[in-house]
Amino acid sequence: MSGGPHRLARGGRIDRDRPIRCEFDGRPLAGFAGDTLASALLANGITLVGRSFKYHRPRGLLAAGVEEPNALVTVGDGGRTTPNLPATTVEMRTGLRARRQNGWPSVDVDLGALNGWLAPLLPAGFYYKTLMGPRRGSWMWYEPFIRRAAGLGRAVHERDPDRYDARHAFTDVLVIGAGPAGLAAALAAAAAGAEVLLVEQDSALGGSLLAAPVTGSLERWRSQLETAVRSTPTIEVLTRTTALGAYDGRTVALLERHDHADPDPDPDRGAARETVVTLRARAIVTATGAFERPLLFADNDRPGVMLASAARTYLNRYAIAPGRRALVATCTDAGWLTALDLAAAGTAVTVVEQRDEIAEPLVAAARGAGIDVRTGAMVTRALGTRGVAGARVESRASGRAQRLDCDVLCVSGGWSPTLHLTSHTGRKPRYRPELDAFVPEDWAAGDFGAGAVVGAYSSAAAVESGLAAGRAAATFCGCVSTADPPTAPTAPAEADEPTALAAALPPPRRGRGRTFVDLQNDVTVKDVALAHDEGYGAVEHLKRYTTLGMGTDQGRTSNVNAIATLASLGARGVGETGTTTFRPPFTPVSVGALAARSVGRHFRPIRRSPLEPWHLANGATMIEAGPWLRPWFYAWAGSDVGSAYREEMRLVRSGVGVSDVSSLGKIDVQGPDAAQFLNRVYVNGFAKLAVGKARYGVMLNDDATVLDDGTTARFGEHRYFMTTTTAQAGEVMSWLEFLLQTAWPELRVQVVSVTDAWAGMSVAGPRAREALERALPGVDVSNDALPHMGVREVVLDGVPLRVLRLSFSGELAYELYVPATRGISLWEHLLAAAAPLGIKPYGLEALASLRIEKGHVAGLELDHRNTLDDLGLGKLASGDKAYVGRALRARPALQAEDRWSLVGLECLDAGARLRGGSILFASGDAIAGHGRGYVTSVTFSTVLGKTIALGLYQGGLRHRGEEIVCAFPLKGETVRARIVSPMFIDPEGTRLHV
Amino acid sequence: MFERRSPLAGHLDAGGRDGFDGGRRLRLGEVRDTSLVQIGTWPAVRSACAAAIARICGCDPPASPRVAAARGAHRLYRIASEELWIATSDPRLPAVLEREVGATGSAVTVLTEARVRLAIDGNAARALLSRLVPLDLRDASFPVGAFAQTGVHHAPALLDRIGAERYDLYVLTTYAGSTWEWMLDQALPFGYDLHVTTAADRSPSTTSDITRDLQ
Amino acid sequence: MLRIPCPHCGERDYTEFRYGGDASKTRPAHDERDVRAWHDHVFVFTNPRGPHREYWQHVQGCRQWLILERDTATNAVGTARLARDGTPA
Amino acid sequence: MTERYSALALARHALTGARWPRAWRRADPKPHYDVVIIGGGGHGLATAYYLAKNHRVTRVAVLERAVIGSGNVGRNTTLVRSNYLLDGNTQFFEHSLRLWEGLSHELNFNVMLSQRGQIVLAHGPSQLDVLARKGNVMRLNGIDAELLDRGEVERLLPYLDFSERARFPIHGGLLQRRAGTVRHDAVAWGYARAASELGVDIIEHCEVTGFLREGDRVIGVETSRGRIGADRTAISVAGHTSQVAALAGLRVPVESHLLQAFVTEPIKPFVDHVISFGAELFYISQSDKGGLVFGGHIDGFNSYTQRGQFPKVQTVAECAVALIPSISRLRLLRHWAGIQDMTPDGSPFIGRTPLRDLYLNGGWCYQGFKATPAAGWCFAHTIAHAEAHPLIEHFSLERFLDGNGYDEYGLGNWTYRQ
Repeated sequence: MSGGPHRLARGGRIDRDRPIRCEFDGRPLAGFAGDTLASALLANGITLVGRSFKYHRPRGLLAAGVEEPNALVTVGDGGRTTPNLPATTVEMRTGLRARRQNGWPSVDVDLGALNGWLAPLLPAGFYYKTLMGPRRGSWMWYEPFIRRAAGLGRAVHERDPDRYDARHAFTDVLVIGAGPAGLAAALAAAAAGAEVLLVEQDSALGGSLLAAPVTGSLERWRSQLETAVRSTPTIEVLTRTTALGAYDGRTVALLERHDHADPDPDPDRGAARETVVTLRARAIVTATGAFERPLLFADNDRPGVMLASAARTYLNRYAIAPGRRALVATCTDAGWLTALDLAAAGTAVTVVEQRDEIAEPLVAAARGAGIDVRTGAMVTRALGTRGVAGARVESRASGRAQRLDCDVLCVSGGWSPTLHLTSHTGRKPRYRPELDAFVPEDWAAGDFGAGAVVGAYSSAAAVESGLAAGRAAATFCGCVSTADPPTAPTAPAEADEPTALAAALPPPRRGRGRTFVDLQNDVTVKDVALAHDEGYGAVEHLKRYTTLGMGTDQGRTSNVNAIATLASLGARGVGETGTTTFRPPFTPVSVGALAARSVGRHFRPIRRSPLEPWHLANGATMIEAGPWLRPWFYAWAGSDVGSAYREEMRLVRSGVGVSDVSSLGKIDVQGPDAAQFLNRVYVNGFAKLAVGKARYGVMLNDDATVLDDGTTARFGEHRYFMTTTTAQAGEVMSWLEFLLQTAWPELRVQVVSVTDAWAGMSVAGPRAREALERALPGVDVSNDALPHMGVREVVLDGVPLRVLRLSFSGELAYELYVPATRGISLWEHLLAAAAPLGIKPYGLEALASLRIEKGHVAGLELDHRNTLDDLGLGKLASGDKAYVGRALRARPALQAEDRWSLVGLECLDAGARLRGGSILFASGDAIAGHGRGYVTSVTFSTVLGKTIALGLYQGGLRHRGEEIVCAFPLKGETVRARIVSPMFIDPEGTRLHV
Repeated sequence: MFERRSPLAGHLDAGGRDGFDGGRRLRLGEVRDTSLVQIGTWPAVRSACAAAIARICGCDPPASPRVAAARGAHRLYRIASEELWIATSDPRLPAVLEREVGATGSAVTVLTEARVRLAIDGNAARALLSRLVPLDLRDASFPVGAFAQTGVHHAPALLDRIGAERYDLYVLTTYAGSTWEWMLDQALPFGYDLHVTTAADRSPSTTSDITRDLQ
Repeated sequence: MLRIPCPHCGERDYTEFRYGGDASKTRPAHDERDVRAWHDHVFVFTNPRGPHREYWQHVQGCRQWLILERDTATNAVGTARLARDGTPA
Repeated sequence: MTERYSALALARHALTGARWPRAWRRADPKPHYDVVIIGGGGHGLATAYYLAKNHRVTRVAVLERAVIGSGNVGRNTTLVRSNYLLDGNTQFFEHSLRLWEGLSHELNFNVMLSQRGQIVLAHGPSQLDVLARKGNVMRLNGIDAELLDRGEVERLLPYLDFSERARFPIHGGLLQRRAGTVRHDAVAWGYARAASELGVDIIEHCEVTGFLREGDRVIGVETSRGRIGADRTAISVAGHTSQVAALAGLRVPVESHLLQAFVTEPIKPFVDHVISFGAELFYISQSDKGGLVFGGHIDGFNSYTQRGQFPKVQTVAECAVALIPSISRLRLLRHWAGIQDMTPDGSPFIGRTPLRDLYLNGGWCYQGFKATPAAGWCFAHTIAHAEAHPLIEHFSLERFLDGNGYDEYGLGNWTYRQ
């Protein structure tokens, strides 16, 4: 089996013993292991690989690597559909299914090509000048057409079944790129005693050397280098691994691809498709090489126009004759190397060389190989439409033009060092005329460059710079070389390729045909000229106005040609014109790989109460509360929250219920100065809190808004137990530590979060004491022994138990705290012991409703906008004790009489629905604007038999008794309500003291 | 009346799983008999505190913030300049420390119930951990005996390398279930067995030489 | 990746820390009542483009608040010290 | 003389091959202007345009250090909306949205306002109450808003994660149909072209190095291209507000932070709305070119580097997949960062300064782009009348001193947590 009609009988790096069949556009496609989809297509004579973005012109393969702008395909089906993959980066493998995109009805017959005829009407940025009329908003009519026409491939809305992993890594020296420079750098760094990580995006090591004939001495040298690297234990080699981006702290994000063997890895067996590695290196050697640039001439986008280096790669690496009759248009020696290899493979070759003077040996070799050499000449136009059939060649001296036939037109316009990674970290590159290229500048400490990226183009020079960079990197890591000075296998004479080049000549301004600068986005020289005429001449403007360089190839083959074109139009040279900033990632990366395992239920961790297993086993419906899952309501009380919470409320008001309060923040505060510390952070006094007592307290931020509230109990001379709200637990903890460590380091206080140490449960209701007496015989919980706000520490069966007589619900209530792992056992014991009293669990909805009846602030009342006074708690901060937030609390606007402050609301329209988020108006106000306040929390009061709410209202309780309007225009509702005290039940607190 | 129930009860019954190469390169478990105490002190009482600890635990509080000190059933960690953790398999120790060290005027907080101690063993242990924590786990920077406080999937944790391929990971009790599921998901490619183990089984290796290296 | 040299735990990813803002300002005395003093402390910043002294807490590590020297123009990280040891001169 | 844009004009140029004129004049600094505006971003150019258009102040110069539109107007996620809660914000951003609605015609430059609708999601009952309050306020101010329950969200956006796997189940959302996106670069260019047409000098590569003072009065600026006198000087350099204000000896309640933005490869229409996640700060839309555009939370520490931290990239990707699982397969093409003024209450400063004849517009936090037309409109009025426009009175520099902080989202007094 041949693996395609254009496949040469021998040679190449493909494994002819492993033929591979895949599916392309629904038809079988034959190739070998080691092929890319692109090489397989070329081997099978499929040269029309895509349609261009805007004009839908037929396009072929320009390149053989990641810089390919044309050959974008869609791979896979269903949830695995992946659009826009360059065929040059897709490895051949069994089971691969790929198809061309952006053509309708097909890429071969594409009606979109009609755009070509309209081209004069659609210059760069045409949409800024039209599609505005006839009236305002007309764009909404045009946009759908534009959107459908734009976009490359089509994505699906099915869930991606694949698994992606992420890991962290550390190394001494990271070497990016395994060309001659990178291989040498790795060897040198390792020899100097450094641990080395060598990453290469390709499947093989060698970089540019992989394009050399497999029979030549260059290949023997390459394999020596590879062997040396592979056999060095301190060098870790990662192939099929792309350095996506360079970040601060010499951190580089890597992407490992695992799907080269199996396109459908099995996620259920832990097989990942890709892995993102966050690598921190002590030193980095960037050896990323350079990309070849095409030449600018009319119709330079025809299928068959190919980078000379790509042609050489297809020929030598994949054993494919890219054509029968090749024309090599060049201004660099590199073009000649391709010409020689093509000739050696039996292709008829003509070299069209822009320069007049060429190194004699090259010319001699070419003539010797029977190559037709035309120096001082240039291609001005490619001929043929669906494939190149020839070229118009013009003598620079005489201007005489003639047609030369060819079926492949290789172009070599110079090199662009791959400086993406260095510019990620903010290095501005400098233009070097002798190289006609932008080269990275001002390397930071620990950053080194080697090879073509710093202008060392020949393999021998690359190795030299690699050795130097590797050594320097190791030294930077503090490695002192014990071994002999590092060496690499000596390069063959052949390695010292001639690398002379001249700046490619600017494109002709006149003449037929379109000259493309950016093939993927269909940006022509005319477009660049237009942008320049209109004042969008700065590179950043050019990019944004013409979309040049903004394609999926990020303008790898167009960037410098565009700048040169710009320079040829204006006064400024290429250097002054400057280049745009490259942004990460170097090549596109799947969003799934970046998300890795943090998907689905693992998006964020779940914080679980020690009692959760019981809740789940006993009919609780859970609800998210920040990171926590908390019982919302229980099945015993009803099947939906609306009915269940009322049952649970009735139970607590009439009998006894128990609820899980384990998620409350708990902080152990100890130390000789603990009392003084608490006295500073709480607005109210804590200096005189007696042992065995608890006190409600409020903390402010420095700007006097309320940070949090909670109770703190004193269990010993220097020992306090602070509770915070669930939501603010972390904030409060960090805030206390901040004050202790930055503001008051002299205070001897230790704060430790013990939120996780204790399971907490609140036993509430008129029969709460009976429940405890039954459950905890021998613990005196009588009103005398344990009055309201009294606390006890007891030990039962060797287990510490904290009993705090606190009430959130307004009923007689106790909070019990028991070591977390004993929580369920106490909870179950409580329910069993107090069963005769009808005790049952109640959930978050009832908890929140009970506190509304009692007028306790929480949740939406405690955002960072409200002050102590807004919440009706101003009296807590009596006396002139200093506390955090005191000074800024005095600001006039915070003391204004008409601030929105806490009120209770009673719904006056029976049966009407009063909703949270309603806007409040005085009766008689026009129902418009921002009103005088809003509703924060609503519930149905089982005690009062009506809907009640808490809210903030302009002037607050000074309007007690007034009837107001609650507007909810989103549902077209208005409800009448009366302003009352937020303490709907038992304002005197008699129930608390029974 | 109060029997204990680990937050991971049930999680370990699932049994192990094979990795995609068919093997099981990890042994993951929970250590259920560890007591944990945090001690905080102040300059004035620092030495009295240290003396009490030395008397009770049989070894001086470690000065190094990177290396645990081990003595018999106890492991001591310098978790902050004035703060220590003492992990032990001796259930009586917390009460003793509270009484004796508390008497020096230092702060003693029992955290036994606030942390769950996980055991991560096997030749893929480091590979697994490289997916869980952003730490340099190479021998040179994290040798046997080293420990580090860090984060696992948004929650704080303390990692202790007790052997070449053996690690302890202390995680917050309320995050334990979630962290455990997260860890098993990351461990899937390597394959794992599950077990409930004891502090005795986590017998510490000597750390003196490493201590010298790192200090 | 910003790497912060925690004086206690060693160099770590910034993701283990919690940012605490400008550390160059001295907090007014606890019993200071002057609104302007607190206003400037809480609300006004030099916000330099260059060397910056800032608070970070190693929340996933030793929980210590640090004062870090960092250049906001380059993100180059300098030295860090424990805040409890006071601000460097 | 600028040439009017139209399909006809395009056709004429196509046939005759005539060259298009510059969109805005190249101008050299004159010795003195009525108003000098520092900063050739969206806000500065809009201010210049409205000074000339609404107030007949045409001796105006816009000084830009680099090239116009090279700051945040070209780096943002292109969102425009007016779903604001607080009295003052609501009216200001609605005024802005109404100006957006007429902008292409006003400027004869297609800024491609796409009112595709924005949905803000709620993942729990109380979160939905917060959105309801905002939606009610919008309706009470004549702004469109619709409250959606889970089912209505699912009908509108069936591709969100409504499965059992969702960590934070979708509970409902708030929809503003008039919200959408704008082609951001076009805003700078369109204002520049229209302002230039009205006589405004747009001076690029002109960096301000100091202020000319006469006692407590500012009378012009020192620049890299010489002294330029001005009756009134306006700072509009969000991202570098502190640096420029410092040249005038002012310290302001601003810290500079990095906000990253992200775009995927272009694909055919995939997301037809602007969608905001409720569990964390994350939003997504699709550009007309086909790329999905993501935005998230600031990196969280002062920086001017214009490059983001990698963990933030991962966080944003996690949010994207949590919201729309099928995004997993799409490929991120580019991510970049802009320098953003952050203030202690998340609201901007726009108006007068302690120095006479010096005006300041900055501190826009996440809201600079959507505010562009109204900010220019009101700032121009303020400069022209030496008195704050009613819509921006509450955005004063001194507001914290008397306690009039303006915390739209209730996040507290930390620039880096807004």
